[in-house]
Amino acid sequence: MYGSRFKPQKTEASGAAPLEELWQDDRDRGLHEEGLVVDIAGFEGPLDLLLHLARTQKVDLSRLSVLALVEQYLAFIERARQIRIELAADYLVMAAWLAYLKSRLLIPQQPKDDGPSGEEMAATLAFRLKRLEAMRDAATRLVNRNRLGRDFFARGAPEHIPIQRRSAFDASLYDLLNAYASLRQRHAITQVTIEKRTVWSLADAREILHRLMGEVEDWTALDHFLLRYLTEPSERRTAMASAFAATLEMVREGQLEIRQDGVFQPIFLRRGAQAQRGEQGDDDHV
Amino acid sequence: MSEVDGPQDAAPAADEVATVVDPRRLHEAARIAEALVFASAGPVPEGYIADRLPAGVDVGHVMRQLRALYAGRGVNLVQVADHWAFRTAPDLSFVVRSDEGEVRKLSRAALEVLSIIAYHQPVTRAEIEDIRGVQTSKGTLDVLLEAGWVRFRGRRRTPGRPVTFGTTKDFLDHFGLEELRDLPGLEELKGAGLLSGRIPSNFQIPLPLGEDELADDEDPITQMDLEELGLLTPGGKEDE
Amino acid sequence: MSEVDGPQDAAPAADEVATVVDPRRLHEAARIAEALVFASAGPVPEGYIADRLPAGVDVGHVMRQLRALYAGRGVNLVQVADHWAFRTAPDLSFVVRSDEGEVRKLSRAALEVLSIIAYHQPVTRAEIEDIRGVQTSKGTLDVLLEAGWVRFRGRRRTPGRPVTFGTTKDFLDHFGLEELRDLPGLEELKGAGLLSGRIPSNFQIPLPLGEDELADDEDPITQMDLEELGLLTPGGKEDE
Repeated sequence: MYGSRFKPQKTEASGAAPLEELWQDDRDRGLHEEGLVVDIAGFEGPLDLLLHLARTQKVDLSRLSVLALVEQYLAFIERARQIRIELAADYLVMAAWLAYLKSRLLIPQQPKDDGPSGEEMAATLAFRLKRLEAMRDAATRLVNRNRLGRDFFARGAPEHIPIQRRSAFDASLYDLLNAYASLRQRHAITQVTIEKRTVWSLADAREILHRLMGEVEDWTALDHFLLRYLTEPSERRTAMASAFAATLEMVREGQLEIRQDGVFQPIFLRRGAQAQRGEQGDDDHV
Repeated sequence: MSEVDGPQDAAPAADEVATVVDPRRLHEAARIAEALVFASAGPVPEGYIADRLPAGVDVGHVMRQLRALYAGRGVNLVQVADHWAFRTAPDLSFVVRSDEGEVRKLSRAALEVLSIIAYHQPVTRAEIEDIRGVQTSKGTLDVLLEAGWVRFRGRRRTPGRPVTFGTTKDFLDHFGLEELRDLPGLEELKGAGLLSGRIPSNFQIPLPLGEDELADDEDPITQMDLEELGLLTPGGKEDE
Repeated sequence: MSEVDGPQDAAPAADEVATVVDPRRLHEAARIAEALVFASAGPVPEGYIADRLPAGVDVGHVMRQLRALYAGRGVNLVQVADHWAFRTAPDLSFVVRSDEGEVRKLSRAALEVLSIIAYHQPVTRAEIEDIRGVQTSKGTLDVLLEAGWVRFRGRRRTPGRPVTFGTTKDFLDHFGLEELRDLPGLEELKGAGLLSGRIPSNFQIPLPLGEDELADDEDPITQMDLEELGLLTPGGKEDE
C-alpha cells in the first residue's frame, strides 16, 4: 500500500492520487526518510524530471511547448525552495539554464549579442529529452525480450568440449581490475573528511552544466541565473564575490573569457582558448 | 589441440567439392556440429566447429541446414555473434523452469546505462552522462561489468584517451540477439539521429510557442496542473 | 474433434487415443518433452514429463518417437531406468571429452599479483610484496608464468639486480586489450565503481610501461639470467 509509505500526518491531507501514479513504476523514487514528504531524489537527475514534466504535457516531444515546460520546472524549484528542500546542485544548475533559456525566448535578441538564440537552446533541450526518452523506450524493449534463464534455457547438463585456449586458466578483465582496485583500496588510508560547502563555486557549477547541457558554446550571460538558483538570498552577495573571483581565476587559466558591455550590465562568459583545446580530454574529469 | 591435420590434403579442391559433397559426409558433418554445440552450455565459436568438420565441408552451410532442421522444434539452434548455441524455444517458457535462481534484476538506472551502452557503443562514461544528464552513480557500471554484459572496449583516440564501453557476447546471448544489428529499433533510432551526440540537421526544432499559442492537441498549464503533478505535496516541512 | 475429458479419465483409453490424437498436438508434446529434457541438469523422470504434456497424449509414445528421431543424429535421446536424457552419440565421443583438463579459475592471490604486475611493470617481487603487504608464495608467480601471462622482463640496476616482471602478449589477448595503455586508470576505475570515492587525494595508479620498452634502470634479461632463473620455474628448488 503506497499511502502507508508517506508520513502519517500527511496521509489524510493529500489524496495523493497523482503521486501514487508517479511512484508506482519505481519504488526507489524519492521518499525522504527525514521530515519531507517527497523529494526529487527518486528522479534520475534533472533531465529525468523534465522528461516526466514533458510527458504530462501529453504531446509528442518534438511538439513540446518548451516555454511551458520551463515554467513548470522553475515553479517546481521555487516551491522546493520555499519549503526549504535541499536540492542537489544538478537541479539548480538546470534551473539556472532554463531561466536563461526563458529570458532568451521572451526577450528579442540584441544585435550586439551573439550568444545562442532561444530557439537553438530550446532545440538542444528538446533533442536531449527526445534522445533520453528514446533510450528509455529502448531499455524497456530490451528488458522485455525473451531472456536466457527466464524464457529460454541452455543445456542443463553440459558436457565439456575442450575449446582451445591459450591458457589453462581463466579470469576476466573485470576479475583482474576488481582484484587490483580492492587491493589498492584496502591499503589506502580510507579516512577522508569532506568539508561541507555552502556555496558552489562557479567552476563547480560549470562542470555540472557541462554534464547537463553540453558546453555553453558562445557568449552567455548565465551567471546571473546561476547565482540566483545556486544560493540563498542571504548568501548572494558573498557568493557573487567568490564566484566572480572564481571566474577571474578561470580567465587567468585561459578556460574562460568574460565580457561586460557597460556598468551593471550582465557579464557574458564563453569558453576560453585553453578549454577549447582540451575539449575532449576534459570530458573525463567529472 | 587440433588433430584434424590429416585430412587437410583434401583441402585444395574444397571450394568445388562443397556443392557436390557426398551427402553422407554432409550428414556426418551435421552430426559432429550438432554434438559439439549440444554438449556446450555456452555458445561455441563457428571456427572451432569448422576445425572439427570433415575437410571440404562448408561450416556455414552445415549450420544453416541444422538451424532450419531445428526451427520448429522444442530446442532451437541460434546464432550469437559468430558462435552457435542450442536454446529451448521461447514459447515453451511456461513449461520449462530453471532450477537456478532468477535472472538478474537490474535497477532502472543500470538498465538505462546498459541500453545506452548497447545502442551507442563504443561509448565513454562522459557520453553516457551527457545522454542521461546525470552522474553515473557508483555501482551502476560495476553491476553491468560484473554481470558480464558490459566490458571495457578500448580507448577513444582523442586527447585524454577516455576508456570506451561496449557490450559482450553474453549480452547478446542473454537477450536472444544474434548480433548488435538486431537491437530493437536500432535502425529507426539511427535514422532519427537519436544515436548521435549532435542535434541532427533534420531535427524538428520545436516552435517556442508564446504563452497564448498552443498546439491543437495541447492544453494550457494551470496552477491546478502543477499541484496535480504532486511533485510537492502541500504542507511539506523543512528538515533542518 | 473428440476432446479427451481429463487426464485421469483418459488413462484407460490412452493407447487407442494416442493413435488418433491430433498430429499438431503430438508435435507440441514432442517439443515440450524435448525442451524439458534438454534444459534439465539431470535425467528427467518420465512422470515429470507426462505431467507437462497436453492432456490425452501418451508420454511413452512421444518419447519413443523422439528417440527414433534422434537415433541417427549427433545427439541421442536415451532412457535410463524410467528417466530420459540427451547424450552425445557414442561414436562422436571424440569431439566431447569430459575428462580433459578443465579450465581453472585464477585464485584471488594470483589475480592480485597479476594485476600488480600489469599496472606496475616493470616490477620486482619485493615491490609486489610491498604493494600487497603480504609475502607472495612461489606458487602464485609460477601459476602466472605457466598461464603464459607473465614473463621476466629484465633486471633492475640496483643492488642484488632483482628480476623485473611484466605481462605478455598472451595477457593482452586473453583480457581483450590492444595495448597496456588500455588498462583503465584511476578516474575510470572510480567511474566504473571499482574504486570507491573514499580514497586519499594522493592515491595514484601507475601508467604501465609498454612491453618492449625497458625502464631507465632496467637491463634486458640475458640467456645467463634465464638459466639462473631456473630456480623460479616449476619444479625448481625453493628460493627462500
